[in-house]
Amino acid sequence: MHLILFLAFGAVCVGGAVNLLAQRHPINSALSLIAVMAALAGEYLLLGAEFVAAVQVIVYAGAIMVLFIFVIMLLNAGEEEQTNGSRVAILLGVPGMLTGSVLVAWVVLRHSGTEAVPIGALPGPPKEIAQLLFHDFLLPFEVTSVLILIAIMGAVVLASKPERAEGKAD
Amino acid sequence: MAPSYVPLSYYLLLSGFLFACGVVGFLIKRNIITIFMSIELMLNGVNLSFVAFAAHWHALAGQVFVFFVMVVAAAEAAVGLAIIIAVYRTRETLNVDQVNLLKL
Amino acid sequence: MSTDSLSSIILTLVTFAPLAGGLLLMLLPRRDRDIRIFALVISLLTFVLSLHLPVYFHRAQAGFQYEIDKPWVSTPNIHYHMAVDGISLWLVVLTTFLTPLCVLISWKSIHERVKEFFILLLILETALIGVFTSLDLFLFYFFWEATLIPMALLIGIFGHERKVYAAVKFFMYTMIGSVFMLAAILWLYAHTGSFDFVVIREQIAGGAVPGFSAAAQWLFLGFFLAFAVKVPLFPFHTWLPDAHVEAPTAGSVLLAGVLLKMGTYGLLRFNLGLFPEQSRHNAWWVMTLALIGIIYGALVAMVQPNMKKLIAYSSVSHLGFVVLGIFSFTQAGLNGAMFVMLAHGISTGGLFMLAGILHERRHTYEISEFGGLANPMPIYAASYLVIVLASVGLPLLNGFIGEFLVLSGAFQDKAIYGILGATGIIWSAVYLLWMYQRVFYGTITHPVNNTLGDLSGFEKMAVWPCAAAALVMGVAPILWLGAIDPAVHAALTPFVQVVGRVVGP
Amino acid sequence: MIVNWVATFFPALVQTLPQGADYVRILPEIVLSVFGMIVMVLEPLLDEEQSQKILGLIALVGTLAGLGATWFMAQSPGLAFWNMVQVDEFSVFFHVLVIAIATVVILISYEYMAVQRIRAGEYYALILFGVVGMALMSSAIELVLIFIALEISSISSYVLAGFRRHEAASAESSLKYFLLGSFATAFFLYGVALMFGATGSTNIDQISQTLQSGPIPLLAFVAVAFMFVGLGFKVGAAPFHSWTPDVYEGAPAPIVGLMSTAPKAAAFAVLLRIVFVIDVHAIFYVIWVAAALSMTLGNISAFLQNNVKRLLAYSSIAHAGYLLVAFAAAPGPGISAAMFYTAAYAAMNLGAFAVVSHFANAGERYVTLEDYEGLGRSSPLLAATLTIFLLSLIGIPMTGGFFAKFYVFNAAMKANLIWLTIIGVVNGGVGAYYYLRIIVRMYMRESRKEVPVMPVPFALRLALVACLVATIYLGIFPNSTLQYAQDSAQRLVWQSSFAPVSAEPGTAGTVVKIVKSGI
Amino acid sequence: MNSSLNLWVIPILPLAGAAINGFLGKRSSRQAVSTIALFFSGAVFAMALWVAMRFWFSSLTLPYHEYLAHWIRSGSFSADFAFYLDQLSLVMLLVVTGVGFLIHIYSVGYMWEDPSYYRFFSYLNLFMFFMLTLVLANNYLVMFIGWEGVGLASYLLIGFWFTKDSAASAGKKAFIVNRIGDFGFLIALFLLIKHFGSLNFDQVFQSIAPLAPETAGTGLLTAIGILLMVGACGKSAQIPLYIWLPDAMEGPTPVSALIHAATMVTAGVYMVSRSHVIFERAPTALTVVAIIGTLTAFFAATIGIAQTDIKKVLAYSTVSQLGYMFMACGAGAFSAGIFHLMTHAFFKGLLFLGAGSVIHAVGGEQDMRKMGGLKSFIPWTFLTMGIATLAIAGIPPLAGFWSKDEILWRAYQVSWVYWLIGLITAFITSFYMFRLLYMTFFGDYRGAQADAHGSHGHDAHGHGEPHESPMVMLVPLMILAVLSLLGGLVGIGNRFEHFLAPVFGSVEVVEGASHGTEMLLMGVSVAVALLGWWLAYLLYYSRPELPQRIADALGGFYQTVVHKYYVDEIYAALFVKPLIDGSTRILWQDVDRKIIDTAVNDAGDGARRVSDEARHMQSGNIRSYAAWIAAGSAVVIAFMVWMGSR
Repeated sequence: MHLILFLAFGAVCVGGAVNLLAQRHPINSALSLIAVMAALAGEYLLLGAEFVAAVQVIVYAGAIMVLFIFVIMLLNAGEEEQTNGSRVAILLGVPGMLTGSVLVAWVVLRHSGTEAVPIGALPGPPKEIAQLLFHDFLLPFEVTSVLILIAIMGAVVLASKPERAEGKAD
Repeated sequence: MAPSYVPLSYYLLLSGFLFACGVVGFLIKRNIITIFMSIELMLNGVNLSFVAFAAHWHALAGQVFVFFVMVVAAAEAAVGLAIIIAVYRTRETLNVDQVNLLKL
Repeated sequence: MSTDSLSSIILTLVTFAPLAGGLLLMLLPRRDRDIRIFALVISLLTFVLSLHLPVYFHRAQAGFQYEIDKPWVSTPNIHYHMAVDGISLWLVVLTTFLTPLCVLISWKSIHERVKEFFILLLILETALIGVFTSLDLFLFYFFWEATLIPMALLIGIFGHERKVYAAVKFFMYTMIGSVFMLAAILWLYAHTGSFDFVVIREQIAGGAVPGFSAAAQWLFLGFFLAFAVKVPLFPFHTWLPDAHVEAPTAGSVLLAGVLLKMGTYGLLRFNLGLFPEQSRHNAWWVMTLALIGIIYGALVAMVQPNMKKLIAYSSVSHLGFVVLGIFSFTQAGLNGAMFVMLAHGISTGGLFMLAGILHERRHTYEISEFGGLANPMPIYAASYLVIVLASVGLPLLNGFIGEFLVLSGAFQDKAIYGILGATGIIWSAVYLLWMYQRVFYGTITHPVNNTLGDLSGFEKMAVWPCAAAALVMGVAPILWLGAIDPAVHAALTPFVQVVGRVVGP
Repeated sequence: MIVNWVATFFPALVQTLPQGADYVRILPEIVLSVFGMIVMVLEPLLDEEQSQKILGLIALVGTLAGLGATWFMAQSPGLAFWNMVQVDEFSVFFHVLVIAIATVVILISYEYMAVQRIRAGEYYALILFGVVGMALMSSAIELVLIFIALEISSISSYVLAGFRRHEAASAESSLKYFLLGSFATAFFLYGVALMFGATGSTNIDQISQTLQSGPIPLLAFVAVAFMFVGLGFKVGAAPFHSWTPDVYEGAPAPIVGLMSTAPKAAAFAVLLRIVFVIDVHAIFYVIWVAAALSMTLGNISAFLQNNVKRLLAYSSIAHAGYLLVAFAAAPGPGISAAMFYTAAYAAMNLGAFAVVSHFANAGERYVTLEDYEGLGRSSPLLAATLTIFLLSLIGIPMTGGFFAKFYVFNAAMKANLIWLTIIGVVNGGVGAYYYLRIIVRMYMRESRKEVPVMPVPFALRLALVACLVATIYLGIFPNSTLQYAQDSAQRLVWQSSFAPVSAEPGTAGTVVKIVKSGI
Repeated sequence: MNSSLNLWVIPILPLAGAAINGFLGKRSSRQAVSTIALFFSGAVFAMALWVAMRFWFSSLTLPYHEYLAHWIRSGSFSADFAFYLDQLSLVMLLVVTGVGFLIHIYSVGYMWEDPSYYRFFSYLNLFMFFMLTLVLANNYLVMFIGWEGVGLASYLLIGFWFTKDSAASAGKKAFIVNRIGDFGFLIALFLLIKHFGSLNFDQVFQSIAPLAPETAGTGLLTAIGILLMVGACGKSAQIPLYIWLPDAMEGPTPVSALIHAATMVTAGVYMVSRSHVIFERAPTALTVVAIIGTLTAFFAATIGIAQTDIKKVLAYSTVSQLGYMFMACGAGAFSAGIFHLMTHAFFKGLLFLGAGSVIHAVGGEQDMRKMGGLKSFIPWTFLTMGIATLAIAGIPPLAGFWSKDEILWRAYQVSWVYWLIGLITAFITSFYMFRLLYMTFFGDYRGAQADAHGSHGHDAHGHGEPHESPMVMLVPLMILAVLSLLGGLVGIGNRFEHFLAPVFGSVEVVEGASHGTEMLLMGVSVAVALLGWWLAYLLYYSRPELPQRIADALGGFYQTVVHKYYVDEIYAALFVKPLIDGSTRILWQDVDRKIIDTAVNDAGDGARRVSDEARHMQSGNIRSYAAWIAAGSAVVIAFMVWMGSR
């Protein structure tokens, strides 16, 4: 049962990821990314991480991807042009990436094998997560606020229209 | 819920695949926004690993890590998209191959 | 202050007096005259201070004197360790002797950025003295590298047409050469735990350095390369003509007079001192290179149309003598090598000054531009002749003593070295006298040369001490050899296996 | 105090609330964040003219307060926030370094802001917040926190790089930095995930203990590889260096000064912890190669560079290479050499960028070598200052750069990395060429273009003097700094829960042997 | 026991003169300059005479050593300023100071008009200093000071009229050729140091004296001897290094007389004689000396036949006469060599001074074809030169007869070949010397009435017709003429040989049987000399048209002789040109510039090219950068996996 669900969600994930690469219009890519994320949420559920799954859908698929689509719309991004700016990317990057992934896959398989080991009781009740988040990981949690502050400021600075303060440098 | 009978390595392979797709996307896509999406794909792949390992080790830290990754991803998205807008304003293009003023 | 307490800090004083002067000079307002006078005073003061060294030097004593040894950096174990022996003593004095002359010769010829010029000159002096006085390998390297910048700037800022090319070439060549020495120094430190020359030497001699036998050849080469570039030994010499031709007169004087000696001094002090075994093994090809340098340098000098280039190539030839003497491992050879260093410093320094004087008047070094100058400039011609003869190696002038001893030493080592080397005395006569003839004899071919003025007061003050020194060194070399001889003898003690050679003549 | 008071009355809370000491141990971060927020809040309240000066002053006060806070922090070493951060000499060293860099950068920016007409509020706030991240990186011992701190410093850098956003170059620089930075972060993160998978922990100490207890799982090797890729990117080591020149060229000059020093130093701090605490020996070979490659590639590429900023970018790659040489060397002298190097490099590079940013003028128009021609004559003091920094970068005696290089190569030689040392010293020799080109242009060429020379304002003067003093101080009296670095290195190695290093050939020796046998 | 002679004063005196004139002469009057010069050269002559007197009256025993000061000390080797006087050096001392003083006097008149009057006397005194150092040296190295120093003085004096290119070149040539000889000398010294540890005459000779003569061909002493001979060849203008001496005639005539005839050029002979201990034990070296001497004597004499420049004739004659001296040395008759050295100093000095007087008389003309019939214009010069010619031709009882005959006799004892060649040379000598005499003084005056050679300054008081020189020039001529007449008499009955016996060893007892032979040979040589005279009379006095016909008949051979066998040209083609061209083209242009420097610059360019390539990695494209990262990480991962799974 789990395996079937895993495979189903996994198929969506793989399909979505490949589709993201295959699609030439960014909107389509974004939509396939949303599919991937949704499917991943399913995988999280399978792994017993309900809370993560929920956040995945809300924050990731919801908020972040909406932002993406918003920007795509804002910039009125059209279809991708097939320029060849980088031969290196194809000649060096992709083979490199393939070798890397094959190696990692091999390591992963060697590390955990393919036996269907039950991976344990689901450890993800929100309460325990909260305990962790607000106690053990209190500092990172608080520091995140600085991160978000920076992000906000950055977004404001970079995306605001350049008419206000600086004017034209002459 | 009942214990999972899916091997850990399947999750890890899926996670690796997503990560690899992200890398490939970065390498072959021309649209900056799509490239950025590829990065998100990579992060998602990593997240899957975290959750899988968390389940494997019975350690919630992995799941907590995912939250932080999501926050970071959100922050990155905000800043990144702002940067993309800024680039679009100055260069009138989203094709990454044409953003190459600075070179050599 | 009593002489004893002065003796204990004299090296520090001598070394850093010019630097202090240079720093003070920075604060002085840009009034060229004041700056010149100040620089002269500082350099003279340094010279007077440095005279303390030979005056109170215990000549019969071979070891290091005026020693200061204070920890500077604890880890790595760097000491402020300075001392001189009969070998370095004279090189220090040579430096302090030449610098005031450099100031004098630059009195009129440098009229732009005067302040910078003299600051650089004084900094250079400190670095040069430091090279000769430091006994800590780190300190040595420190000063060694420190000479590069002021010299490169002197060439690059105050030089002639292709100054940038020359400055960069000089800098890069010596820089790259010296990094191998750095690697060797680091190896020694890693395996001995000390930068102290004396300590390392003892450890090596005592066989207490692990892995030394395997690395020794490389270490030898590491040091050798840095020094060979500096000497410069054939085929590492091509930076020299360029650097000399483009350098301002004072730069050339110090470059030929002192900087090149850093290389030979290093060979003598470090290659021979630390790696006697390897020095002996490698002597044959080093001496071959030296011989090539002697003959090749002379032949190429002979056909140079440019006076400064000619003198530069003659330096290649002369320094070949030094290396030949050093690697003969004979008392005479080493004494001679030391003496050639000093003599070459004086006479080639003088030649460069004289060339510079001519350049100031005619803005060219091309020999063909001159001819018949002995008539309008008799004093200049006479001074030039004295220096030329010193360089040619006429007995009773300084060049002869060193060359004779070197060749005698080389001959004792292997007859063929002495014989081939001795051809150098023919070549030097050929190229220098030919040049002298073309510049001073015959009728005047360029009318402008008729109007050239003879030596001015400052120029006399700069050139004549050189001529006088050349004469004194030729007549009374014993004043120098008295201190050199025991030091050289001590330097040769590791080679004591060949007893006959060492204690013999 | 308050905490104590709370503890008396609500004993149950003691367990859950952080102790007072915990706050002291992140005091600099707190102070900097507070000042960052003050700047941020004040910005809309002030008009353009005032804001630049006042906010700059506040930011300056903030960094100085941060330095003061560091002093307090240094007084109470130890763990805080449930093994999240650790205050020891090591982290104090980098705190001081990073905050001092920020101070100088703010001083440099003072003039730059006015000339470039950049909005001051966000700028200073971002610097302060970024410094929080960098400071945290050096004291964090938990991968989660390291990751967050890394992101803070990165994201603020991305934004700062794009601050001249009406300039296409600046936006592009920002974009490149951002995309590649995120890309590399993903690698780092994947490495963290794999490390978590291999050990079940994200705490560095725990990871190291787990790894020590048995044979190191293959997964950990891969994890370290991924983490190295991420950090290698941040420090600009070859082959992950490609972003540096482009980003440095486009970003505002003072920010380049910041980027090339502070986040790098912090990333090096993280790398030091990861390399030496999570001790997976094989990474030393990788570092060996990366070091050699960085030095060579950085130096070679810089040869023909005509843009000074870009030239300095390549130089920073080369310097990352020298630093990695120290990493490849044994822990003992290697760590302290690396720490000394970061400090010296910060002083001289920041100084160089201070001059560059002053000289660049409005819109950064004057950044090519041609513009520097004749600078020695038109502006002798500035040229002399730049010359000293460049000489230090070359590694000429009497400057910090000399001792930095010297220590690094000394460490390498101690670890018997003879070939790496030779590659290093040769690079040091060859690399002199391009710095020399600048000096040559300044002093040995006459100006061909009309390049305005502005008077040097007080703040910049202060910054230059600070850098100059630091550079020369490190060049003549390296002892105290090095001694401090050595102590902290000792501590770092001691606390890493395996046998003491310098006494026992166990760790250092084996590393050395492995590395030596392979190379 | 000798009281100190203060020999060091002897060289120092002329040095003082040189210094005073050199530094102050420019601002002094000619009178002051001449006073100084004459005072110092006179004083030194007086002192030499005083020393000789003391020896004569037995208040001085020879050899005499005097130590002055340290010079070079290196390890156990030392060479100090120390002086040595024995009969040999005493003879040299007297000759050098005596002839030197006379020539100083002569020069006052000869150089009076020269603008650089002071410089001339400064140089001349300097020469005296070095020559006396050479003569009085106690060791080879101090001798070498003098040896090189006279070379310097010669260089300066030959190039005295330096505005003339030929003079400057000749000076340089003299110095360089001398240096080539010195090269051999130096090597010999190195051998001495290496094997005997010293250069002191006493020590060296004491070590060598016990050694047996070496068998032919090999051996240390042979090598030393031959190398010393190389040095002597340079200084004393022997084959193959004689080429500088004829050119040296570019110098003022008193210089030719003093340096290039009477004193300096004989230094080689002196040195070889001084080293007789070595040569006596190295028969091969001795043979080499003899062969070189004989060949040079003959060879130079043949060139002398065809020369038309009066000084060139004398120059080749000098070379030839020096050959005689070496022939003597080679035959082991060192005292004969020295005897000839002395007499030659008299008559050749006289000849040169006479030639100078002639040149002076005809306003600087040196070509004999433009002279003739001068005996009535300058009778004193004619008279004195005539005596000298008789002396050099070997007409008894003049000086040359005795010394030359001694040499020929001693040569005959070694081998008749030497004797024969020597005899033929004597004939040629007699011929060209009388040729010179006839061409110059007999017949009609062929010179221009007013001459254009105003460049030398010594003829400024324009010439109506040839005129006699002033007394200041004639007196030295007369004194030398007297010496040429009578100087040979000291050799009668081997008295000269006996005088030098303490140096060279006792005179061999001459067997009675050979006494007749000696007389016979003497007669032959006198006959030959007269024959030469007759031939010269025939060709250049009674039948003056004959020489041209003979020259035409001989054609190419005559041309070869006129052009001195093209030796200069051959040297130029063989050595000078290849050396200069080779150095320019191969060493400098090819090796230095094209190979070494290009390699250096190419390394730099190569680095720049590589840099350019490396820069192109930096394409500006983000995807490429990502590719680098990806590929790099793949490598890192692969490596780590490999390491981990090992």
